[in-house]
Amino acid sequence: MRVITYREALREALIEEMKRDERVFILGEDVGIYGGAYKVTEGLLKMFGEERVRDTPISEAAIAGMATGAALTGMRPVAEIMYIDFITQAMDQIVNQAAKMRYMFGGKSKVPLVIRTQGGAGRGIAAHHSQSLEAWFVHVPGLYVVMPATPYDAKGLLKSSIRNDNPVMFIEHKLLYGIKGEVPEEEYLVPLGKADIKREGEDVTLIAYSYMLHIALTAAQELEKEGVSCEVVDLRTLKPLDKETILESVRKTNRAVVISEGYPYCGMGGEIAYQIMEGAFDYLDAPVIRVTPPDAPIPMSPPLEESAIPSPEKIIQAVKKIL
Amino acid sequence: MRVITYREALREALIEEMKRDERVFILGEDVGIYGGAYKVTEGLLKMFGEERVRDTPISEAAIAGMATGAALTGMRPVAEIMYIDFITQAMDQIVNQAAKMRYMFGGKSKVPLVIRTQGGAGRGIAAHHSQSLEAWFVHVPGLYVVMPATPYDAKGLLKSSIRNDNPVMFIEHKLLYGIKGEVPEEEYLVPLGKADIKREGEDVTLIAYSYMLHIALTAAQELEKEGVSCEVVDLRTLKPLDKETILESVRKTNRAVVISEGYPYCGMGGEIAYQIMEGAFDYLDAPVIRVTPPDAPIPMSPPLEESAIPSPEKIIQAVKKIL
Amino acid sequence: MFKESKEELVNLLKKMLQIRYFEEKVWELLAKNLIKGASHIYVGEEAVAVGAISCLRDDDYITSTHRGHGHCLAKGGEIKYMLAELCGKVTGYCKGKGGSMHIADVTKGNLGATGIVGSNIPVATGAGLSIKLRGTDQVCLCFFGDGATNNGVFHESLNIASLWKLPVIYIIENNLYGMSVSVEKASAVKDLYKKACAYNMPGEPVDGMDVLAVKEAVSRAVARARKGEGPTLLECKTYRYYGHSRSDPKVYRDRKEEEEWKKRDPILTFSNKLLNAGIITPEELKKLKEDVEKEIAEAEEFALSSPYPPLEELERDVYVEGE
Amino acid sequence: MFKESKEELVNLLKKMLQIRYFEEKVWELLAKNLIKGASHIYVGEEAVAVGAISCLRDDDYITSTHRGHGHCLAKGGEIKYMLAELCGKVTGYCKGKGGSMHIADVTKGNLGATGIVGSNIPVATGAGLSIKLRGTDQVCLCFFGDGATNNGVFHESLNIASLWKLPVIYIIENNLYGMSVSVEKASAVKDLYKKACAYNMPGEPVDGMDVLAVKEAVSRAVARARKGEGPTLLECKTYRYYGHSRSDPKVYRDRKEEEEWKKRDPILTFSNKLLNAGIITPEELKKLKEDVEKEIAEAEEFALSSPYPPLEELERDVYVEGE
Ligand SMILES: Cc1ncc(C[n+]2csc(CCOP(=O)(O)OP(=O)(O)O)c2C)c(N)n1
Ligand SMILES: Cc1ncc(C[n+]2csc(CCOP(=O)(O)OP(=O)(O)O)c2C)c(N)n1
Ligand SMILES: [Mg+2]
Ligand SMILES: [Mg+2]
Repeated sequence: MRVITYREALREALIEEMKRDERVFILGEDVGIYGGAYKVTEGLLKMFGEERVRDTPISEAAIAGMATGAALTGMRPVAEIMYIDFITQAMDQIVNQAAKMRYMFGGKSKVPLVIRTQGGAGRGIAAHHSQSLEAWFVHVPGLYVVMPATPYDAKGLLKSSIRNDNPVMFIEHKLLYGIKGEVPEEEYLVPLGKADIKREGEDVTLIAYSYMLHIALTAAQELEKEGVSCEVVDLRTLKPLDKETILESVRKTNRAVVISEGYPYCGMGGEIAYQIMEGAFDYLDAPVIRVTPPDAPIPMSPPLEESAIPSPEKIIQAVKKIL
Repeated sequence: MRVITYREALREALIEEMKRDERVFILGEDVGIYGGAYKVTEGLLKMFGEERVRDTPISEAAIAGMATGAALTGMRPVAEIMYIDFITQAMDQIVNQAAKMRYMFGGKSKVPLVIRTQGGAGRGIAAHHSQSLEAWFVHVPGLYVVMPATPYDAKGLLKSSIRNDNPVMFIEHKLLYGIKGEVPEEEYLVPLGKADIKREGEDVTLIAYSYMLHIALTAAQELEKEGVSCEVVDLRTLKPLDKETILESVRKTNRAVVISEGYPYCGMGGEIAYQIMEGAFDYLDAPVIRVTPPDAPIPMSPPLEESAIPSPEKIIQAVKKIL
Repeated sequence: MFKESKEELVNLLKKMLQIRYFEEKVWELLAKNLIKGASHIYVGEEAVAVGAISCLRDDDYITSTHRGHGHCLAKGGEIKYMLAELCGKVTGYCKGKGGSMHIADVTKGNLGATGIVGSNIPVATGAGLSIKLRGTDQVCLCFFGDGATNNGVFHESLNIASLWKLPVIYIIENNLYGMSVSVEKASAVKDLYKKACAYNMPGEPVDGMDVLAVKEAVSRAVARARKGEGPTLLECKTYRYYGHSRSDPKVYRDRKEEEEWKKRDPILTFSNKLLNAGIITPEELKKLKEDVEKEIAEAEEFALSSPYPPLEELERDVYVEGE
Repeated sequence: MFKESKEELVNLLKKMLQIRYFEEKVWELLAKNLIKGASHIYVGEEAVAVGAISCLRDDDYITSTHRGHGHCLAKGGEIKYMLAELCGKVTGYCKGKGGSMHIADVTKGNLGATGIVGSNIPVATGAGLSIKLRGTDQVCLCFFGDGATNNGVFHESLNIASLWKLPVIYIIENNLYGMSVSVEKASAVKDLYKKACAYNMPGEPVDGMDVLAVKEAVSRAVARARKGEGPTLLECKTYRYYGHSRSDPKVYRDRKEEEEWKKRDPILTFSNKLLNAGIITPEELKKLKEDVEKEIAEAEEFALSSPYPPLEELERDVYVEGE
């Protein structure tokens, strides 16, 4: 099969959906001639024109709010917030407006929008450009949260997100844009709300998403050499969560480690661990453990940054602790 | 001992600390002549004048940002955000500036500020005025999160928060302002980071905070009648968390239910449950269960709102499930 | 003397009366605790909503505020469904989930009230963008208070609307106060329409106590917008007769100021004008008032006798299902 | 011809040269991957930081931006500690934790650079409030770009600073672009100083390529601020020579525009002025450049040979300890 990058996969998804549905349009900072900070929208301005590929001022709250207003009145905006760190300026519009409108208005409206953004550490760009804030959005009722790890999933999930009638937080990872993977030429969708078992195994379940999936897979490979068989579950969609796939795996392996790049407390690691305890307590031979950065901002200094992020070694240590 | 309301206790704390330290000042919306939406700052304008009790425009981001700048340069602001729901407009200043500055600047600065706000449902004021968003702030490194449940703790914790050199989110509850309790005339502090056992028991540990503490205590009373002895731990400070007190209790009772008014996913309930699993797995006779509202905005309609909030009955049900 | 037909003129008067009596009924039901929660009363400001919305077609949009009953009614909201909503009944516009602060009838182009001051401004701007992208000649009226003009989203939105020539009319309802804080204390520029200077946008003051003056100014702005000539900022100078909410003792303003404004009551002055010009007779006026009173009484009967939503509604409408 | 002494003039020139050579070194080290992450280069804009900060006393404050090296250096930052910081070394101003985008030396009144556009504006405003409350005659210079003027915090902050007459000078570094988006496309008002009209604040354009013009305008604003007459908005028209960051191919502007601006180079024009007026000799200029070059070389040596922070630093400095 054809091999393309995560970036290209996303770009294809945008192009296909914009061709398919003229209500779809893009707005955000530097999405036009610049092609996006990570070049996902490169060339789209030329292809679709200034009306449908809109460079905005540096006005994050207005970007999210305009997307909400446009979605509420029949359009299907794909808004880009350049770094998830900047979404702190748009929280009211996302959390109080986009996410809650349908409920507050008694189910009589819908807000079909996608907010594309990216997070994660690893580029030495410090505390304001390296966060993983997905937990905030998983916390909030009314939002979908989607975090693909591979080019295949990136394309299929972005297309599904654009077609979905709910507000979707679509969170990419800055270290993933360049990775390559197989992506079919023909059209396909990946359903929202379905996890994917990226590796089958018997002894322990590793649960990860986004960039951490790859770290988990590396750990699994290492552990295999030591005779430990890991099943690796890629969440893909964090909300709604595919609890069944997770529980089924843990009922088989009886042990789980959750890996997340987000801050530890009230994060995705503890959430999944809780849901496993709730749904499969009697199957657990050991506590579910989370592997996350420490409770600290992401430092710029390369060795410190590296030591902040979950590594295969840390996952292996965690696995050994519960074996 | 003297009995006063939670509101009065907070007011006394503000007055005492403003008298004690002239660097302490108040800013926020309607904190002056109006005395605050919930009347906590009533009379302070008269007592301390317009310089130290400052009514601001409706500019939440600037309120938090100004508090940050003032704290960074030698003052000790107590900023009020009228409802925690509006803090969505101030997230960048709180989370990216106040919380991270010390770390980003290599420990060479400090940001001693308190953000007083209030949350919680129960007044029929719907999705934009009823949230419990503490989990977002627990998630973020660099912040303290304090949520008192009684007049005694409210006063002692607010005084400690004002004296603390870190940015503190001090979250009150709209249904607590009128409750009464014993508060000494003489000065005292309640230390941050220490939970408090509000009721001793043997069979199960109920962990709660803020308004939910009272619901948990009611549940414990009911359960006593049925012969179930509950220990009730009041977290008081959510961050830093007093893990030891929690674990000690669970090692004794072998069972725990966590009660939180926040949304379920990536919330405080799952967090505490995780920490118990991690720290006391071998002591657990059953999964730790959380009791929270469902994953939905808070509805206005009184019966719906009531059914959203954890009740003694729901806690009792949860306890029975794990007994 | 009048450009409008008798029917139009009487209709303007009737709508203002409907709002006045509706709000008085709301006040009464709040006092009796038959409406729970908060309601922000529009009495005194009727000419703004009625005059402005009289310029619209059915397919035009409005976005509303926490003080939104007048907008809803003027945009074609039916009194009985409105009152039912405020009472939290399932027959209300939002099935009782929204209540006073979130009343919306998206099908009639009312994109909703909001509890967060200013948060409707980017949403309205997005509706304007949607109109532009869809190529219709609709417009969107965006209502907000004097206090909201000091919030960051006002700035971001007006800048973009002007840049992109969006068909949005921004209507400041300057009632001199944001809760207790006067315009004097909250805004560096006292004539709020002058803020348009920062956005290269026309700005204009309007007598907000004169329904025809409002109609005149808004219709010019609407005509501009329909022609693609972009947004306008209008400052309607008006007054809220009641406290900010029921619990407000109005210590921040004096009774004399209130009396002065009440002399210019929009309903009184307009009905006198119509009587003096012989457009309506005293009998017709009396009949009109009686009709509206009756309508309100029927709505009260409807609202109070309607059922609350069933508890299953709590978790419904969070998401669009069946995706 | 010059109000300034020779020493002052030479000092201005020297500071500009230091910034220029520093930035060129940074660019070189970025290319060699000896500096990781992002660095936003100030070359072309030197006259703004140097002219403005030359008006300050040591106890005055500045707040800086993502393009902050020039501000830091002009406020007394030592080159070797700055370069060490950019390299992520423990000897840097922030122990390597902040890096380029968070460089700060709070002890010298540099309240810090920030990665979030506009986020320093409320912080500077808070520093101004702090000054006012403490009753000193300090001032705070707040630097930010043209792009930042479209963010909501600009609006909220300037309104409050004007209302409260805070001693803050808001300095727009208008380099025509925010990343790829031109002022034309991002701001409805093209002369950005005119935005002051919405805040009842003096606003003034300044030739940002002329260090003495900047000095002159800022010193007037500083004098006003020290006398308690309130804030000023200054728009320094300047140009960034390099791309926004290293990866920027500058497709959004043409080479001719770049050449035009470079003819007005602040260092070239100023050193020619000094040569022509006989204030310095060509030999002195040559010597000055060599001195600066040497200083930079020493700093490079220092930075590159300094150690990275030990891994224990990862979790330090998140909180003030010992509370
Ligand atoms: C972002 C935000 N801040 C504060 C509040 C609390 N609040 C509700 S209404 C109000 C005053 C609003 O004033 P204005 O915009 O003039 O509208 P008015 O009530 O006068 O119609 C305030 C401060 C809020 N709802 N949202
Ligand atoms: C809130 C926010 N939005 C977007 C960005 C990404 N970003 C970094 S610099 C920049 C351009 C800033 O333009 P301007 O304010 O003119 O400053 P300049 O870079 O030209 O000095 C952008 C969009 C950011 N860092 N923060
Ligand atoms: Mg008002
Ligand atoms: Mg710029």
